[in-house]
Amino acid sequence: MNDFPLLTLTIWLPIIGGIVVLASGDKSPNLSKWVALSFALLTFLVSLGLWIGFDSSTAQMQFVERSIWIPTFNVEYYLGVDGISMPLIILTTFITIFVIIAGWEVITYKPTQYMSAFLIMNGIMVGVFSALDAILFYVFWEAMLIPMFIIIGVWGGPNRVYATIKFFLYTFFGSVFMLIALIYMYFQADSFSILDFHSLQLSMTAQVLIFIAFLLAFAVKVPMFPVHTWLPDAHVEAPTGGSVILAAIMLKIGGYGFLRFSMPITPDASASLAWLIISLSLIAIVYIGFVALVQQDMKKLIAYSSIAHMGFVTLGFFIVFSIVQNPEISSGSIMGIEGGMVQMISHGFISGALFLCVGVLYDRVHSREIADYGGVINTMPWFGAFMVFFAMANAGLPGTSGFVGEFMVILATFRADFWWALIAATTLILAAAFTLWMVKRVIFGEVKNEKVSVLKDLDSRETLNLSILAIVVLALGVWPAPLINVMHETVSNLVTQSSTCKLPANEISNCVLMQPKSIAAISQ
Amino acid sequence: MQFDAANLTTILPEIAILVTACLVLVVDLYLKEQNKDFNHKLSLIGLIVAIALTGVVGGGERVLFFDGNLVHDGISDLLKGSILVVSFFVFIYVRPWLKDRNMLIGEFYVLGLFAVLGMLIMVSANSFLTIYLGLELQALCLYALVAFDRDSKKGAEAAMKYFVLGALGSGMLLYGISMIYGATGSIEFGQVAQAIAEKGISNQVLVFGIVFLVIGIGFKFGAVPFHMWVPDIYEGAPTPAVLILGSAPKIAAFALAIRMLVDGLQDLYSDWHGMLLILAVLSMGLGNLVAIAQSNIKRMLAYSTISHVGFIFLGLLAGSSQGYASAMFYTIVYAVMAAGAFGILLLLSRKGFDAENLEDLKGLNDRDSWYAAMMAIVMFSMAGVPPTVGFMAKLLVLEAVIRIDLVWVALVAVAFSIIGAFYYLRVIKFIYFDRPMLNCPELITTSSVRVAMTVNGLALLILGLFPTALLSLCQAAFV
Amino acid sequence: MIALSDYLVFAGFLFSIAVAGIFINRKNVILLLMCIELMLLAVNVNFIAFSHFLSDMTGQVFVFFILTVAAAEAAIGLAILVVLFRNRQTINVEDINSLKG
Amino acid sequence: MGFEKFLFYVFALITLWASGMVVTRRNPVHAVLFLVLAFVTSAALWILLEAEFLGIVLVLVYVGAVMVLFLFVVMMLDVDIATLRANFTHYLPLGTFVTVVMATEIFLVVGSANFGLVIFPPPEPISMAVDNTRELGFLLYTIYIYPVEIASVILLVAIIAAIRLTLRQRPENKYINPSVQVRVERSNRVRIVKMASENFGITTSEKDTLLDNGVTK
Amino acid sequence: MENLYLTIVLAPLIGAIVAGLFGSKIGRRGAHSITITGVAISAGLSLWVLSLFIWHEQPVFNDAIYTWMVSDGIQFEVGFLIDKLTVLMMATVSFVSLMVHIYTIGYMADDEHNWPHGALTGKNSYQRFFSYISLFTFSMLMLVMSNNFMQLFFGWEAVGLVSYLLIGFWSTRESAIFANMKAFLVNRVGDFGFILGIAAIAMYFNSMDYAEIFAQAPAFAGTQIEVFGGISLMTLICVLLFIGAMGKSAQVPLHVWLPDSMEGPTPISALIHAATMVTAGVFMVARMSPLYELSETALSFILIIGSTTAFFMGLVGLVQNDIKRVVAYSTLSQLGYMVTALGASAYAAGIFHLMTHAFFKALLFLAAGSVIIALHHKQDISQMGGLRKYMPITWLTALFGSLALIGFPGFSGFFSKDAIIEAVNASQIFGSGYASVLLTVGVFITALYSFRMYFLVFHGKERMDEHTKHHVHETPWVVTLPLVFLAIPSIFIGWYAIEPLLVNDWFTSGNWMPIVVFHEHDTLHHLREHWHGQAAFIQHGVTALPFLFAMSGLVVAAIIWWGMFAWNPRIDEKLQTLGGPITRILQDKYGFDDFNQRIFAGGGRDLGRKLWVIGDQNVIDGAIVNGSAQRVIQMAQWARHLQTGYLYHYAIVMIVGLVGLLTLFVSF
Repeated sequence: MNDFPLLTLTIWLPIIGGIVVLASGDKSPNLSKWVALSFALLTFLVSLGLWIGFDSSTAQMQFVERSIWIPTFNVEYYLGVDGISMPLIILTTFITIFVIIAGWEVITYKPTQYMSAFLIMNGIMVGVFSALDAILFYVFWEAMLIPMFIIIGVWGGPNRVYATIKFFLYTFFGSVFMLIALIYMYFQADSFSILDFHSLQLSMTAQVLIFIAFLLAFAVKVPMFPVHTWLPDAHVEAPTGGSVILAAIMLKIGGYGFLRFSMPITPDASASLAWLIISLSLIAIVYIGFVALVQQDMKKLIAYSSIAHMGFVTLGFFIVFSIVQNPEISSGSIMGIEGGMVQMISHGFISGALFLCVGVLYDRVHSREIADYGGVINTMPWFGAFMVFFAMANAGLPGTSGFVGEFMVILATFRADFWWALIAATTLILAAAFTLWMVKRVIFGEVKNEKVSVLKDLDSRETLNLSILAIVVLALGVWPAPLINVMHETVSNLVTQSSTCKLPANEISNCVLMQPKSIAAISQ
Repeated sequence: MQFDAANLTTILPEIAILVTACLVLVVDLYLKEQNKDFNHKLSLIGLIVAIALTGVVGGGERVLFFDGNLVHDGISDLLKGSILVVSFFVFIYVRPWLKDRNMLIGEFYVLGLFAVLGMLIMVSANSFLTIYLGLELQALCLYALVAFDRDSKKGAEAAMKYFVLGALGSGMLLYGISMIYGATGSIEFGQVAQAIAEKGISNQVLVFGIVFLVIGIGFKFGAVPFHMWVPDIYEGAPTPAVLILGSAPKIAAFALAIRMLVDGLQDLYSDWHGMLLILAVLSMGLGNLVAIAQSNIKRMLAYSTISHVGFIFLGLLAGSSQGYASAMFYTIVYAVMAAGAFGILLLLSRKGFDAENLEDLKGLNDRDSWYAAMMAIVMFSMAGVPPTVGFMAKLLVLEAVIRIDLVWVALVAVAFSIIGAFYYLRVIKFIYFDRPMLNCPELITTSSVRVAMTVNGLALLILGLFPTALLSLCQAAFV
Repeated sequence: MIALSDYLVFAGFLFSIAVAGIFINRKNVILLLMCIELMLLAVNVNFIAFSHFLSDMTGQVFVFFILTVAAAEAAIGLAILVVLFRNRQTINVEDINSLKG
Repeated sequence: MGFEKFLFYVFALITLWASGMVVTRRNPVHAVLFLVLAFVTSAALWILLEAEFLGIVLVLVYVGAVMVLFLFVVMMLDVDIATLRANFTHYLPLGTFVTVVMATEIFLVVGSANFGLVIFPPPEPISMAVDNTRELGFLLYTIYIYPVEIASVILLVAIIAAIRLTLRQRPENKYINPSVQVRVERSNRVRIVKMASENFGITTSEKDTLLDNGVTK
Repeated sequence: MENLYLTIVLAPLIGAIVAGLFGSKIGRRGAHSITITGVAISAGLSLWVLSLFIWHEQPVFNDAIYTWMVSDGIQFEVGFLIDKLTVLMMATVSFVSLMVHIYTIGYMADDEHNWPHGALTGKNSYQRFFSYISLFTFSMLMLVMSNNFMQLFFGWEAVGLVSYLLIGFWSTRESAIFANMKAFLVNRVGDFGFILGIAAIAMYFNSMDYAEIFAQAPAFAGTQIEVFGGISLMTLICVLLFIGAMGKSAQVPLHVWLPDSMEGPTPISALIHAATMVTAGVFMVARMSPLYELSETALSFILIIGSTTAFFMGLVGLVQNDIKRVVAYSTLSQLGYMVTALGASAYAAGIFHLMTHAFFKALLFLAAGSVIIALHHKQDISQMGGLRKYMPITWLTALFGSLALIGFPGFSGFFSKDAIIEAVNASQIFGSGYASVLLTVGVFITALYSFRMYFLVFHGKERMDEHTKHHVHETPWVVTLPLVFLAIPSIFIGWYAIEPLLVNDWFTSGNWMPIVVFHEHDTLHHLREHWHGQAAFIQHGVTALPFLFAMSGLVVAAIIWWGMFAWNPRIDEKLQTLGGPITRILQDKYGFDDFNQRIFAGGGRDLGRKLWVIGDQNVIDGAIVNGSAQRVIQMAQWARHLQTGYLYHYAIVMIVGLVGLLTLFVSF
């Protein structure tokens, strides 16, 4: 199985599809829509092969493909997945299907370009998750901006230009410094392979600088507290599909970056700066929670809630360091990271679904203002049901996937510090508050205006979309074990890496993490 | 002493161009208005022949010809090839524009071809004399081309400025050459290098001379503070002229730098390294900054040129063969990008109307989505966004400077490239996000142009995905 | 005896004067051209002096070519000047600033 | 101080003075004339340096051709001196400063420290047998053949460019085109039409034919 | 047995899913029949299991159904722990639920009238309602049958969700959808503490499983942790968990949601907000008795909170005129009684009262509901009266209910409440004195407001308008039957249950003790030692203080709202004006609601707005992001002026550059 270039296929199939669709032009949009959809489905099926063929008993990279790309700097075309990236890849291919379907009738201006943009996007994002060569990763990482930039800019709302340029520059700003860091490490490791970076000895200063460079890149993507302002704008202006991809996958790429780069490559720096990340995450949870409370625009509200939820992700990741530094705590680090991962996956589905819901309303009324709605459930009972369901999932109701991640992260955080856990747990109240208040104003109540009174309930296409997502959210909430098992080995290995001191011999004295010897204790 | 025919075989491409030029010059007299197209065809054929000949005579060891006035090595082969290819595309692009304004006359092609000839000479020059003559040949043609549209006020003004400043620049260059000559007693790079090596460490006079040389180089490249001509000329000159002088001559300028600084004065690296550093930082900064404030796209591209020059210098000042190779890669790539960008502008122009302002790009996606895509690729490539080759080029030069531990320079560079990304994005904004202005006519374009533009645009993509071929050529040139 | 330095200093001053000319002349383009000619003259003096003292003809050869080129340059320069004048009825440098910013 | 040295100083000073005049005169004609003076004196200096050929060439080619061209242009574009009244005091401080700095720097570099008689002793005067011109020519047509070719191209370009830029037929002023005159034919000039005789009751067909013959009633 | 228990849980769920998703297809009949079957199955099975435990020494079942996930060595499972405590709850829950299901058929029969014209939500509301209450039954069973904290929390929140849906059932009523959001949020405040408690447990016990945790608990008795400047671990855990219970069981100050929750249809007020869900907290604490026994601080905390709730909420009941709110406040106060019992370590008594209360309070609610139906959804008791002769069954059952509530000797409430009061009197821990006083006086209050309502509703002359009076009649059998079925246990269950539950250590015997009471906390020993049968208990009861209070309350109520009311119908208002400030305090419920509205809701929104406008818009975006962009553009605008267009300037720049480079690099 592993000799078959499954990853390459998963990456390039949609891209080729996108080009095909693009080439087909707007002459017969319907045909090209079907082509696009079939490519998306095909990609998803192919990516399922990853899940099937995946061996969850090892932390090794799997489905590895490795061939020289640019010999002079031995940059390689080096792909592979482990328990962290594989679920994210499947999430990507899965979500793309709904995006394609969601844009089916809604997009009238150059639909084929729309579809192909998303297909190409799909491939690129899979590439980001599966690249094991730093340059390859960076290429995908940046290339991702192009289609998104176009999508928001062309099919976006009235203020789209500002939003999309802001989005592009923000992210570009973050990532260029990462590039410098990567090149720097290339001279240390004499290779761009990420795995070689992992086993690289770096002095504390170097680590800190590299960590900051990474932080800039990933924090913007996640987005973390002070650099989050691009997200609401981008979300509000983006077309439904764009918002879905943004929330469901793009943000995850930031989190993924932390796991793949920051933590294993610069463990000591991460350990000594964990307080920063953790406090930023906590700020994100509370601050953003309050900000979300007062949003007048549904998409903005959901966008802010995404930021808060991603705060949980980063919290879960970096709590590791304060746990492993504390000898009398036996375990918890793994749970933190796994919680973060689950949170990412589930948030992918939930926020995606919520944006689809908003899209459903927007397509009918062409307004995202909460004030323009009210009593929607009277005319769209089924839609109302879905909306309430996903809202509850967003508020982290047990039984939905939204609960699992938060639960694990809070449990893990408590081990690190009571007060952190206390602050983190406020999300139970805040998330419920802003979500339900929106539901109350939009879904419940008496029919607000005649626009609402003439609304049509979901058509079959939308129903299909939402119900599939609902099933997934429910399934993950009722039985997350499969997901956890897939990533378990990888995560424990990651914990080992990121809790092992990588300082050179001369600095080993001031190293807060454990010496390479006594690892066994942690990763059981 | 007897004359060796091998001398002539090496310069076959030059000869081909020369012959073509003369042919065009003569044939043009006997052509009626309606079939002036023949000039066009003839020049293209000449270029193709030249390209072919470059391939034929190319390769092999580094050999001197004409008693050391001319060198034939990897650098010359590669640069000649790229100059010719770029010019080939350029000539294809300019045709419709000239046709619309029935300027499809012999002189244009003659001057263009002579300019190419000048670049070829520079590329393979091995003595200050040859390189200076090549430079002047190219420069004179370009002066004339800028003023080619005799009735355009802006054209005349641009030509005037270009000429005066150009003459000033070459005057300084000459002064520097004279100093080097005085200090080393020779004008042939090899002997100069030898003399310096014997003299040992750099002495005052040499550095003094180098300053002037660097100024000459800086001027040809258009590096700050010797950039002042660039924006005005780009804006004022007729777009075809800009296309010609904005693309290939950068390669020639690169040759100028390599020949003089590396072939001749490599030992004084420690001296000119600093000068280039200053020019590089200034160029990246000012170029990117001022480009933001432009509404005239030709002018904007002029400033973007300046910023790119900064990046090219980064590669040069690394001083390693690695760095030179990356700079070379960057230069060639830049020439291709520039050709594409101005080519699109030519497309958008029509009789009595030149596409000059960003607004003229509005809704290009609606007018012709294919050209829009190509322009988008060019812009992203200029901004250095993967997977386009622009990113690879930037990556290489950054790699080169970080290799010599100038991390701060790399940081400055990327910081400015963020600023730079903004105005490239703005162009794409006009292409994709805006709807075309009312009553803007269909694009009139020929199949040949479409093919050329497609090749041009996709090349940026392909080179970005598979840079190895070109890159290894560049590196082979500097072993 | 006349030292090489004397010639070079002379040339240097000539060069400086030319530069100064470019500086202080805000009016007439033709004068700019003349300054450039002066500059080239200075360069030529340099070359010839060097070639004399190095007793090496190369310098003179170089000068020969400089003269050629300078002549050609002058021709083209003046041609451009003529075009300019035809278009704008002036060669006043201060009037020629429609391209800026 | 020897006679040579005296000559050197005389000519050098004249040259500098003349060039100073060139850059300060407002009247272009005067400027050109001063430039000519500068060229002539420096030609003399070159001859001091045993570069007779170049000295002569400078006078003949430059003074004889280029400067005349300058004069011609100056005259042609009848620039009225009035508008060229200068107020060049504005940039004078900066200008002088920069120039002085540059001059001193050049002086410091090319001064006798680097190029004094110690380092560069004056070469043996060349014997009368050696012909500067012949040597030059020899070099040009052997070692420097390639540059010579390039130079020729440059001159060609100069010609083409100059013509292209300046030569233009104005539509407004009429001029005779001999080739057209020669190629004229009889048919272009006279046309003979058949006139029908005066008779009434013409058939329509005849009328047609008449009309065909261009007769108008 | 596992499958049996699974059936008990899943039967209602299936019913809920079918009725919920395919309600429109199967229609009303289909919906209620399938759900009722489902609940009936689980009710029957639960009763059967109960009987097994009573008479056949059924072994305790404690096993996992499936592994939810394993992370960091902690097993998160879904499983059941079936012991005496659980079966009791199961039986109560499923039985009451069954009754409510049946009752609902009648109550929701004409639900269309509650919806605005053309609202699609009203179309299948009947089926939806059934699906909700079945779903609730499922969640509640999951809660009580869970054998680990994760699942407990699941049920905990699931019932919260259903209650949210049901309170806001009539989603077009502004008050309803306000109330349900309020309920959910206030509950979330409780869960906030609850989840932290769970986290603490996970940290120190590395397990979620009750059995393991209880086994390890004593080892941690002495553990101190440095939160709040040093506090016993057990106290922290117990208090945090109890905060959750405060939310669920509506204890001061988290009680504010319960009265508003009366916006929901009456059946669910009976089922969720009286009988079952609100008692989840009580059950939880009883379940965690092995932990609570380890922390007296926590117990005192519980004691004080509980007694406060019991007394002061009862007072508020006096001034309410909405029939359902009166019952709601009595529920609050009764919950207070239960919680106080827990605080006094009389867990058994608490559970006992929980059970009896479930029956008679459900009965009262349903009776109220029946009245409401009869009066076409009028709920103001000042507009009722004299219904005795119109609806005899309702009247009688309501009377029994009220007697049980005030603890009239022989009625079930009497046994449980007296047991509690005695236990509290016997308790020695901090706050017990305060508690016993409040509880005893509380008895008087209870009697007062219950019978105020009773007399105003069923006696006196009819005060409703003619139209209504004309139509008023006894409700159909589907309504009255449940009343009867609930009345029976309300009367007798106490008599039968007290002996096994409190005296014969049903809970605290056997190798697996559902409830653990340390000897020094055993406040029921007095009762046990002096036990001579129910009759003797009653005898002893009628001589005790509580009885006197109850009777006096009853009498006073009769005098005022029956006697005096006859000649002056406005007596009620008079008294309330007489009360003056006290009445006002009571009427605005001690100002809790205003406080929350102003401080938490309002304050939260203001804070959010400030953070958004100042933090996000002005500082981050305005100053930093767009600000820097502005700077750059300004610089660009300035820099472009360097390009003056004058040739000589260009030349100057070049030459200055030349000189600059010379001076920099040439060493003179």
